[in-house]
Parts: sequence; C-alpha cells; structure tokens
Amino acid sequence: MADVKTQSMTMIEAIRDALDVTMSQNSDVLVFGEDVGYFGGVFRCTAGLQEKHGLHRCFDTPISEGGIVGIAIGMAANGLRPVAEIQFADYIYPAYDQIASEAARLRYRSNGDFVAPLTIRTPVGGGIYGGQTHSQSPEALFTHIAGLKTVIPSNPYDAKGMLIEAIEDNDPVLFLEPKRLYNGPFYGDPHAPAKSWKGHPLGEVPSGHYSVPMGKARKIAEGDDVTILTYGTMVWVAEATAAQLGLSADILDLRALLPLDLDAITESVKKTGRCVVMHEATRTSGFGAELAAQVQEHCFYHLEAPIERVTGWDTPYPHAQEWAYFPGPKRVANALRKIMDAA
Amino acid sequence: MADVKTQSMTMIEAIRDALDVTMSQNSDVLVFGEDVGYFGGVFRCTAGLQEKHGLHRCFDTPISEGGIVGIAIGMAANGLRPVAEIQFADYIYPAYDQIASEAARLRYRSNGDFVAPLTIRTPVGGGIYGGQTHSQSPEALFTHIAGLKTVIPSNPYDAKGMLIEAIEDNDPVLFLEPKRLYNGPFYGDPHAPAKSWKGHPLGEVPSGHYSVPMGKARKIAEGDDVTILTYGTMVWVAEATAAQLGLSADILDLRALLPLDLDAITESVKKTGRCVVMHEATRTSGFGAELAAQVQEHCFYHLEAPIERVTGWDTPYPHAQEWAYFPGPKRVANALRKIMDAA
Amino acid sequence: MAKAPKPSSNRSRLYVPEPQFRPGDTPDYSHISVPADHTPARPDPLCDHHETAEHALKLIRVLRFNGDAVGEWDPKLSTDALLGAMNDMMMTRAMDERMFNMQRQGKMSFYMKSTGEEAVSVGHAMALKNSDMIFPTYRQQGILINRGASIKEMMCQCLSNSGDPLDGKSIPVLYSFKKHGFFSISGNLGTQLIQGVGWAMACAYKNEDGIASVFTGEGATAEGDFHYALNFASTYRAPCIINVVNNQWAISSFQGIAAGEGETFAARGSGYGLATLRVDGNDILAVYAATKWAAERARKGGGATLIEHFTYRQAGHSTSDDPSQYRPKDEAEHWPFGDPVERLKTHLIKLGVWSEEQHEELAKTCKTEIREIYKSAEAMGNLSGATHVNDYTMFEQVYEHPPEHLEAQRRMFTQELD
Amino acid sequence: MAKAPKPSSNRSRLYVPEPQFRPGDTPDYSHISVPADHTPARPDPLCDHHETAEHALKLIRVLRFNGDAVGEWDPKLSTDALLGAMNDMMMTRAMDERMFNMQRQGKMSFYMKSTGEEAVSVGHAMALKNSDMIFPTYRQQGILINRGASIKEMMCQCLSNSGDPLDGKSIPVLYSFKKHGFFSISGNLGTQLIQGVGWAMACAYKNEDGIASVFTGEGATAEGDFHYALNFASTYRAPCIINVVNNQWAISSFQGIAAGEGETFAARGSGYGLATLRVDGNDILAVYAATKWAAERARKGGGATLIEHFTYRQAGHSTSDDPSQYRPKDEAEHWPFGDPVERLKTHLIKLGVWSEEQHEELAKTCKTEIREIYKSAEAMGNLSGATHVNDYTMFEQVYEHPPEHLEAQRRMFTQELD
Ligand SMILES: Cc1ncc(C[n+]2csc(CCOP(=O)(O)OP(=O)(O)O)c2C)c(N)n1
Ligand SMILES: Cc1ncc(C[n+]2csc(CCOP(=O)(O)OP(=O)(O)O)c2C)c(N)n1
Ligand SMILES: [Mg+2]
Ligand SMILES: [Mg+2]
Repeated sequence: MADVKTQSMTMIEAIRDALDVTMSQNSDVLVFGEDVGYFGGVFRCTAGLQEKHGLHRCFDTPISEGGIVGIAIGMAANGLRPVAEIQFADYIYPAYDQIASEAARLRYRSNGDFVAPLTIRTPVGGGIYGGQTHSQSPEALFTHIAGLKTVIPSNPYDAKGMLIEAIEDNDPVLFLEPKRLYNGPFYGDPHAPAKSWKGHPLGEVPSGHYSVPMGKARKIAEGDDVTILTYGTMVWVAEATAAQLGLSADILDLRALLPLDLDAITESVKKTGRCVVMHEATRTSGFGAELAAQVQEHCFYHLEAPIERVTGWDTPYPHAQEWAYFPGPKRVANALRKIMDAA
Repeated sequence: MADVKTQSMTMIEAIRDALDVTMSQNSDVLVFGEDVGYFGGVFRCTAGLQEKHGLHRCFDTPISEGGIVGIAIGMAANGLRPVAEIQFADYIYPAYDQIASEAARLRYRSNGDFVAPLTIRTPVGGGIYGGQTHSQSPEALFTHIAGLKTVIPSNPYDAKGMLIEAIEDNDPVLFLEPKRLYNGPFYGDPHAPAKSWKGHPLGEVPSGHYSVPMGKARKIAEGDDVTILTYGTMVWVAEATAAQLGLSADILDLRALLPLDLDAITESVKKTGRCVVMHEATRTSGFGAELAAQVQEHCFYHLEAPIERVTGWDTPYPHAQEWAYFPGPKRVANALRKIMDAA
Repeated sequence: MAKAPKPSSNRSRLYVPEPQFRPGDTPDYSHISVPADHTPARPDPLCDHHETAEHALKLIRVLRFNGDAVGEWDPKLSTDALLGAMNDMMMTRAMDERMFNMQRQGKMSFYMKSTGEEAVSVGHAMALKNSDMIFPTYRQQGILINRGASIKEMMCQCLSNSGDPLDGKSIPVLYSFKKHGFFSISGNLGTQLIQGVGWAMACAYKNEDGIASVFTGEGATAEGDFHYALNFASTYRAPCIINVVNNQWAISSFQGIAAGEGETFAARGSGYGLATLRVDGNDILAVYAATKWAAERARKGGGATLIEHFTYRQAGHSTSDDPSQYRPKDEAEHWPFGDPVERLKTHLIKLGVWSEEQHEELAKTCKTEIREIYKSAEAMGNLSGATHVNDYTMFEQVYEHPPEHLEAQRRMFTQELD
Repeated sequence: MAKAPKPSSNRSRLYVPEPQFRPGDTPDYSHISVPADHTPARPDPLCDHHETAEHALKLIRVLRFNGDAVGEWDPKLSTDALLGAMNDMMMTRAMDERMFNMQRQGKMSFYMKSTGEEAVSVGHAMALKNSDMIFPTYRQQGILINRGASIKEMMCQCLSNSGDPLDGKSIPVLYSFKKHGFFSISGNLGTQLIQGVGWAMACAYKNEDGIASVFTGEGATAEGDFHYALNFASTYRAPCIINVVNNQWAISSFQGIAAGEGETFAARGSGYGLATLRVDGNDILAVYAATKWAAERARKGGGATLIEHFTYRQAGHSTSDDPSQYRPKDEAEHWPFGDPVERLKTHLIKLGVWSEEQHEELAKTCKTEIREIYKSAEAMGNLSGATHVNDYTMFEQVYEHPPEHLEAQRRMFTQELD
C-alpha cells in the first residue's frame, strides 16, 4: 500500500467513506434508513451523502424496520445493492422475519433464481448509557440463520474495507458497528479520558476503494499463554487488560462471525492450550457458546483448561448499572487469571 | 399417584387436556390463535375447547403473529393468563419483537410493576415433509433472551404437566411442541410403521390437574459410557440408536432449556466422561453450542473426548431431502461411535 | 356431517366475529345484492386518489349473469383474447384437478388449488406486460400458465423430482420463475408485499418502465408487511399494484376475523392515500379492466393502487384441509357471484363465438393435455417413489460460495451414505 | 447556520418526499387555512363509523385564537377544571424545562421534552377515568402530572437514583406507574399499541368498565404494531382509544416520510372500520372533547376510535438532538396553530377568570415548585455523581424467581467488587 494516500478518520468517517466510495463507483448502491437522509444519521454515518449523491440515492424512510429490510430485499432482487441502516440493533427485531425468513433464504428457496445482495448496517453494544434499548448485541440471533453473513469491525481501517466488501458481496450481510468505538478505541474504563482514532494507526484509512476479505481474523497480539477470541468493542478491552496483566496473549479480532476463521482459531488455541472467549452480549446462547463449542471440538486434546466465557450478564442491559453489566477489565482479568491458574 | 385415574392419550390430546383443565379451573385462561377456534387448530390441539368453554375463551385471530403476541401481553398485564398458539414455529418471527423486546422485558423494564405471564405454544421440528417453512426449530433464538423461559416436551405425560406448569408460571414461557411426536414416538426411521402413543407408558396421562416442575430434566436411560443431552424429537432417536449400538448411555431429556437442569447434566457427564448433544436445529449457534460450552465449563476435567454435536445442517430445511437433513440414526450413530472411539 | 352445535354465546363483552353459516346450515345469500348497475364510473387512471374512495366500497363488474358485457369498464377484448383467457383458465383448473388427485395418491406432499379464482390470476396477467414482476401467493398459478411457463416444470416442482428447477428445496406450489416475471413464492405469508414495493422502487430508480404487482390473500392482510407495503408505496409513490384476493376464507377463519366486519379490504388503501378499486373477481373482464387501469396509473407515475378481488375459494385451503369441518359443504354453489369459468362461457356463447360443445371439447383437451404433461413429469420422479433429486443439492445455494463450515458438513454427510 | 444547499434533485423517477422548509428557509404557512368554522359536527358517540369519515379529513377545534370557545364540541368545562388544566400544563412545561437544563449539566443521561404538546396529554387525561389504562409514549408526562403522580418519583426515575422506582434499570422518561394507570413505556416504538388493545380486550372479557388509551407519534405509525392495533381493535371491537400525536416530526424526518403526502393519519382508521377524529392538538378543549367522545364510544361498546392530535414538537426530539440541523430555527413560531398554553390563557382571560399577571405568577410558582422538588430528588443521587443505586438490583426482576444460572452470575459479579 506504499503510495496509497491515507487519511486519519474516525470509524464514523470511515463508514461514511466506504458508502461514498461505493456510491460513487456504482449507481446501484442506495443508502436509506431512519434519519439517514438530509440529517445524515443519528450517528452521522451518512452525513453529506444525500447532498453529494442526490435525494434518490440516500434517503429517509418511515420508522419501520421491517419495511426497510423488505424494500431492500426487493431492490436487491431487482439488481440494486441497497445498504439499509437500522438506527440501533435493539430495533432490528421488527425486521427479523424479513432478514431470517426472506433475505437469508431467497437464494436457497429459489435455487439461485433470485438473490438478495443487501447490506444491513446497525450500531451495537453499550457504553453510552443507552439502557435496555440502545445497547444490545444481538449477533448470535443472526449467526444461527443459514444464508446470512455477520461481520463486525473494531476499527476504522477494517470498518471501511469490510463495509466495501459487504456491499460487494452477493449474499446478505449484517454489518454490526460497535457504537462505543465510533470515535475512538475504548479500553474498558469509562472514567479514563476518551481516546480518538485520530493519530491511531488503525485510524489511518486509505482513500478510494479497498476491501478486507471476509472471514479472515486479525491477529492483534501474538502470545503463547492464552488465546483470546473476541470482536467489536471487547477487542480493545481484551488487549488492554491482557497487557496490564502482563500476559503473553494471542488475541484474535474475529471480524467475521460467519464465515468464521476457524483455521486461525485452531492454530492459535493449539499453540496456547488455553482459550477465553469474550463478547458484550448476554451469555446464554451468545456467540461465545458457538466459539467454545467449536474450540473444544477442534482443539480438545490441546486444551489445558476449560474455555472461559466473558460476557454480559443474562439480564437486559441496565441503565444506571451499565458498567456493572459491561464485561469490563475486572471481568476480563478475573477470567484470564482463572484460566492461567487452572490445572 | 396410586389412585389417580389415567387415560391413554396422544400428545395432541394431552395438550388439549392441559388447556381444558386450566380453562375449567381458572377463568383467566384464554386460548387463541390462527384457526384455533371453531376449527380447533390445524393440529387439532384446541378441538372442542370453543364449544365447551365459549367463543370468548377460545377464538380465532387474524393472521398476525405479532398481533397475537401483542394482545397476549396486554391481556397478561391486565391479569389474564393467555395461551397463544403460533401455527408453526417458522411463523413466529413476525412476533419476535413482541416476544424478545416486550414479553421478556416487561417485568424488568417496569421493575415488577407490570408482568406478562403468558404462554406461547408452537409446533417445531421436521418430519412431515413441511420444507423450509413448516419444520424449523428456533429454540436457540429464544434461549438467548433474558426474561423468557423455553421448554419442550417429548411425550404426552410431560406435555400435559409441563403445559399446566407453563400456564401457571408468572413469567412468559415459550412452549415448543415437536410436531413429529404429536401422534406417537418417532425413532428416526420414516419408513418404519408409525407408532402411536396409545399403549405407550408415557401416553398414560393422569386426568385432572398435575404439573411437571420446570427445569428438571428427565433421565430416560441410565448408563456409564456416554451422556446424551437432548430434547424433543431427538430424545427418541437418541434412545433407539444408542440401544441399537448396544451402548450404555445416560440419556437426559432436558425438557426445559431455560431454566436448564445443570445439576443433572454435570452429574451425568462427570460419571460418563463423554457427552453428545443432539438437536434438530441448524448447528451454528444452536442450543447445542450452549450445552457444549456449559458442559466443558463444568466438567472439563472429567471429559475424555470432545463433546460432539449432532444437529441439522446449516442450511434451510429442504423438502425432498428432508431425511438427508434430519439428524437421524446414522448421524447419531456416527457421533456415538466417534466419541466412543476417541482417546 | 351433522350440524355442529353453535358454541355457547359470549358471556362477556368481548366481541368475537362469527361467519353466517357453519356446517349444517343452509347458506342463504339473498341479502347480498349483487350490484348490476352500481358499478362506479371509470375515472382517469391519473386521478386524485380521493376519486376512487367510493370504488373501495362498491364493486366493479362488467359481465352480467346473462352474458352481456356492459359499462365503461368493459375492456372490449378481441375474440382471440377472450378465447385465450378461457383456455388459460381451463388449463389452470385442469392442472389443479390433476395435481390434487395425484397428491391424494401420494405422489407429492401437498397441493393447493386455485379453483374459483382463475379469473383473478389469468385476467390480471393478461392486463400486464410479461416483464412486470409478480409477487404472487400460492394461488396465482394461472399467471404462470398465461405467461407460457412450462407446465411440466411446474409439475416437476410439485413432485420434487429431477426436473424440479428448485432441486426439491421447496414444498410444492412455491414456484420461482424469474424468466416469467414470477417472484419466488415464500411460505411466510405477507412478506413479499413489501419486497414487491421495493422492486417497484428499484424500477423507478432505474427509470425503467416496469411495475410490480404484489398479491396477498385477505387473511394475510393482517400481517405487518401489508401495512409496510401500503405505507412505503404511498410515501415513495412506488409503481406497483397491491392485490388482495378476498376469497372469503383463510384456512378455517372467515374474512370477518381477518379485518373485522366494518369495512372492505379495498378501503384500507384510502387511508394511505392510495387509489382503491374493488372488483368482482369472478368476472374476468372486470379483473382485466381494473388491472389495466392500475397498471397505467403505476406506469405513468401515479403511484400504487390497491385492488380487492372479491371472489370465493371453492376448494379446501390445501390438500391438508377439509373445509366441510367449518363451512357448509355446498356454500360454493350458493355463492352469489357464480363461477368465473361459467361466467366467461356464458359471455362467449352470447357473443356467438362459443358453444356448450366447444366448451366440453376444450375441457376434454385440457384434461388430456394435462394428463400427458403430468405423465412426462412424473417420469422424472415423485416424492413417494424415488425423487431422483440428488441429496447433496441441499447444501447448494445457501450462499453464492459455500463457506468452509458448510463444506465440512457436506463431508460429514458423505459418511451417512453407505 | 448557513442555508444548507438543497440536495440535487431526483435524477430518477423514484419519488422521495421533502418537507417544505429547511434550515435557512423562512417558514411560510399562509397556505394552511386554519379551519375556523369548518369543525365537523359532533355525531352521537355510538354512530356508525362512516359518519366520522369526514372528521378524519377535517379538524375539530373549539378554541378560537381570540379566546372564544365555540361550537358543539365545546365541553363547557368549569372554571376550576380550566384552571386545573392550566396548572397541569404549566407544571409539565416547567418540569420539562428544568429537566432539560439539568441534563445539560450532566445530571442525567437523557431527557425528552413535550413542549407544545401539553394540551394533548393533559386534555386527554382530564377526559378519562384515572383507572383507564394509558399506553403512553415518552411525550405524555402531562398525563402523569394530571393524575397526581409524584413528580419527585418521576425525577428520580430520570436521575436513576435511589429514589427511582425502577432501580435505575431504564433510561430517563421511560416511566411505569401502574397505580396511576400509566403503562410501563417501552423504548421500542409502536410495540405498546397492540398491547393496549389486548388490555382493552381483557377489560371487555372481564366485563369491566375500564378502557385502554394507547399512544403513538405520527412517525411510529409506520411500525407493524400500529396496523395490528387498528386491525385487532376492529375485529374484536376493543374498548380503546388509539391516539396518533402528529407533532410533524420524527427526529429529523417530517410527517410526509412517515405516511406519504396523500392523506391524514386519522384517515388510516376509516379503512379499518374505526371511528376517526382529527383534532387541533393545541386546543385543550378540543382534545378534551374528542377524548370524551371516544371514551364514551369505547365504554358503551361502540369500539375503538382513532384520534389524530395535530400539533407541533417545539423542542428537539430529545437532548441528543439539534433540530436546527434539519428545520428552520424559528419554525415553531410560525406554526399556525399557536401554543397550547397561550391559547388556553387567552381563553381564560376572555372568560375573565385569569390575567397576564396571574399567568406570570403561576409560571413562577411552577418554576419554584419544580425547582424544590428537583432539589429533593437530586439529593437522592444523580447519574454523573453517585446514583446510589445498588448494582445488584440489575439481577432482579428478570424473572419472578431468579434461576440458578442468574444466581451464579450474581456470585461472579461479587468478585468484581473489590
Ligand atoms: C406468517 C404465516 N403465518 C401463518 C401461515 C399459515 N397459513 C398458510 S396459508 C394461511 C391462510 C391464508 O389465508 P389468505 O391470506 O386468505 O389466503 P388464501 O389461502 O385464502 O388464498 C395460513 C394461516 C403462514 N404460511 N405464514
Ligand atoms: C422500533 C424503534 N425504531 C426506532 C427508534 C428510534 N427512535 C426513537 S424516537 C424516534 C422518532 C419517533 O417519532 P414519532 O413517532 O413521530 O414520535 P415523536 O418523537 O415525534 O413524539 C425514533 C426513530 C425506536 N425507539 N424504536
Ligand atoms: Mg383467503
Ligand atoms: Mg412525531
């Protein structure tokens, strides 16, 4: 990437840039959702796109998540590449039927006669005192659905490249945006001064078109003691906490949950013999369960301790108790200590 | 239960009897759903209830799963005990928001000011050539939701007792009915002559009121070689296949997925050292993942081989290939052989 | 069957609607006044939607029972077109009949007839371009037949055999024929309505001439997707037609459960600012005329029209259903709007271009033709015997390229085949 | 802010509605003719729903701008009642003002004002029994105030402190007050509409006298739940009122996005066979009168009424919003229907029971009272300092009895507190 110009960007700007690049290159790309048009989105991810590309290419929709995904499916089947925004992942459930029964299965049901290459972007995770309805991480509800792909970036570089990849993919992709990382990395301490992406190496985003291949995890730290499998906001909490504990951890930012980079996972766990899985979502039937199941399936004879899960509690995401709910540095450290002490 | 009268019943009759008993004892119990009224339900589970209890206690609804659950929540909050039927679990997704965001969280959100003691009954599983939209087993999409309980009986005795328990529970309960077991046990061979519940010991159903406590697994076979954790239709396939292989298997019919009988599970796995988890649902992020994750968390040092999952494939449920999709005796046997050969 | 006792009446104030007639009753529709001269005027297709508000409450009819075609909605079709319509309707009916019987013999898992509703599908298709995309339910097989789809392929789909374009993936009747502008049918009711609106928005976005025509039964209008469709169609003035086929029944529940008893289905559209037409669905000329009007409106930028096709489901809901459980056995015969095939026949005879003999002859030809096609289809397999569908196809078309975990499952599956 | 350039116009046939005015424009509503004498007649509350079809398109008004109360909808409230209404509206406004400012100071995470919409909540509440269950949105705090809920408890909820009846579980404004007939507010738009219909069905089932009154903003009418509510209310003739508060805006999108530009929100109800009223939401007498009518209809078994309250959201959507980004800063002042408090004031003065001085005095009293209550509330903690909410409460009320896995998590949590 020697002579590619880069620019320092937040994740919001990187997402906007990915939309701008694909809209500029391909008139089939349309962007829509609640408040995404003139206003540019409640998180500003689509700011300026309507002005630049026209009212008919970036527009507001009624407050109807089912309708938004429904029209996206029809448009995608008719040759377009719609990118729909769901304002918060907590509001995606009215669209669940359209996603799980329709977008995910159109190709299969019609045996390839019709396809639905659409992208659904939606912010996930807590950390903004959003309470029960602005904090959820529902990824596991989508990884159970055959026909869907589910990805989640943890930094501006990946966000842009992965979003371009998602839009150009010929299958429906759910693109989850960890809202606590929109403006900077977050290491798990809400009282520490907020960090910005500006100046961060992963905030250096190449201009123009590039993509991050779907299904390849990113090794963010190389180590021998323990493998940490995680994604989204927890990537940064994991890294900071492991470093603080002085652990030599192999940390994988999974990036895609489905398709999953099983090779990278097994290679790492076979090396370290220990594995901690981390996510912000509710524990029971979270994606961590799938990761734990697969790790023990594939690395059983290399495991020296039970796989630990660090997750949100099995309660709705509370408001005042946000940081008691969030799987922060203490919960991460407890799990890492526990697994290192084991056996 | 010495002098309790029993009657030989199919699972359909047992469910109907549970509804009849609770409706007779408590005028707060209402039954409704698509075609459940005059007609008595497409699987006949509500046949005769309208005639007996009146039009206002067992009635048809518009084809609107979201609306059905929505009114159930409002009625439950207003003191009734609604029992809503969703005609097939494959059609429950339009109600997903009302279930996951509303029924499951009303108590929490209002800190106990309002509650939603409702029951949702819905048939799950394949085996009737129903294809993609009459065969699904979406339990894992509900076990991820804090505030919900999810149960699934495997025989008439349990069906009646568990349904009464569900209706009387003060939290929302999803009651999943394995449709392939409605008329008789099913051992996995679609070409074998169909068996009936009539004459089967678990088809002997006590009359009147009784309940099966929620969260207690049922040990259906006692053994030392391997633990099989399963529920619904797969209970019977597991039992028959293990017997055929001559294995000494400890088989648990979980009955409730949430709350889960972790004690029974760990006790068994610690005894056998091997564990196979079985369900009909799609593999990735299925409830088997949660079971595998918990078993390795709690029994790691007793495990002699990786936990195996026997599941449906990660595809929609196909029509003509129904029996190639279904986790039948061969898939079960392969997994059992594999785990017994391991280590 | 003996007359089922009426359920004990409401002892509470909770109102639950009931149909007029149940098994054992003698249906009496004498209170339904079949409108003869009350057909509302034909406004300009680009009129303000308020001008069609009364159309939502009345009924557009062209064919009188005596065979006359009257009024400004009369599309004045050529004799060829009328004879073509008759052929398509009778082929549809013959195919339904055959497939129903074959299902009874176990050749397929399931079938759904459209008997009594052939005018809706055939008349509608005739008034559209073949390239206009239909988002059908499972009762618009007449559209495929009108558009010249291969009946053999349709039958192979139902038989889930080696000739099935869907490789056995879907249950019978859930066709997908992109080449015939026929969207893949979903087993989930309602979902396609809003997808069709999205398709139409894409047509507009691309400055293409095409429109979408989306279908629902009256029962499924209660799904949220119906609301989404009307609402988005209104906001973005999507070039589409939204069709509610009101065949009075949704499996066992009557239309009063679906929508209450206060208003027609067409009237739903008025509140959304859409044009609304309500048409005698057993009158193929009226269906044709209403569709033509709505298609012109959509194509010229006037936005969407909601059409209620008022008809009657003569058969059971599907092969899994027994309607005599919940409605009088002979209700169809008492249905005051007659049968769509009979009504066109009367018209053609009155026009002097048709006779009872020709009609019987055509019925015979259709039956024979369908039988022959069926034979060649069944030769490719059926569900009760060998389907000849390769089981491995179940792993295909989940994604464009199968991810590794699916490949691993495919390998696992191999071990089950010994 | 400089006038934002208009987006390049559609280059395709895809139609996307736009509001008339954007930042930098000077709002001009002279084309809106505020109906003076065109208030539709007041039919009998048990009339056929068709008699209210025109009401969906017109606007019920009682208060003239000159302070007169006119027409058959005039509820002729006593002076006491009018003064009570004024008090409740001004308390609501004062509380909103204070809480907004305190949020700006970081005392709570979030707040939502109802400024400009106080007549809707207060007028509505006055016309109901306190036991009628409201299914509110986050802009009906006026109902709680009218029903005598503890303002301190409301504030403690917003502050998520030790006085919060919800133990900090919910974000500010999502109150739950069963004892005041005020259903727990969901953060998910629309969902409660159909729940309210279910509540009403339960009232009817139990032969109780109560009704439910459910609320939505105009924006959220696009959710499926709105359709479910209208549909089920129609089928089962549920004793309820369905209120659409059309405050013109849904965060940044105008009402033309929500529903298209062809029809009013009230008109939605007609197609479902419901009674429909459209009322000047800044006219508290009209709101009262319409509610009274609908409540009588519901209570007497006439079924549901859809009421559109036509009003204007004067403030931002919430403290997270800056409306000057998407609409002219002074649009509120140009709004042709005025301000609800001002309009009642003019009426009271005209009646001779009120004066500018008394009004200012009341404003001051409300402000002081609210300030005092706020102080005592904040003394129990706030989000930026110590909330004094016990973190363990987060594990409570997930279920009636915590299952073992939750107990285990609670124990795990203990290890994090050192
Ligand atoms: C979402 C959903 N809910 C329920 C069903 C089950 N179901 C299939 S057809 C049907 C009745 C549909 O009635 P209607 O819409 O009137 O269409 P018709 O069969 O009369 O043509 C029902 C309830 C389904 N397929 N999808
Ligand atoms: C299901 C859902 N989708 C989106 C949101 C985000 N959201 C909160 S309020 C709002 C606007 C609502 O507008 P309207 O219904 O007109 O009510 P108003 O705020 O004007 O009172 C949106 C989009 C939500 N809370 N729930
Ligand atoms: Mg129907
Ligand atoms: Mg609004």
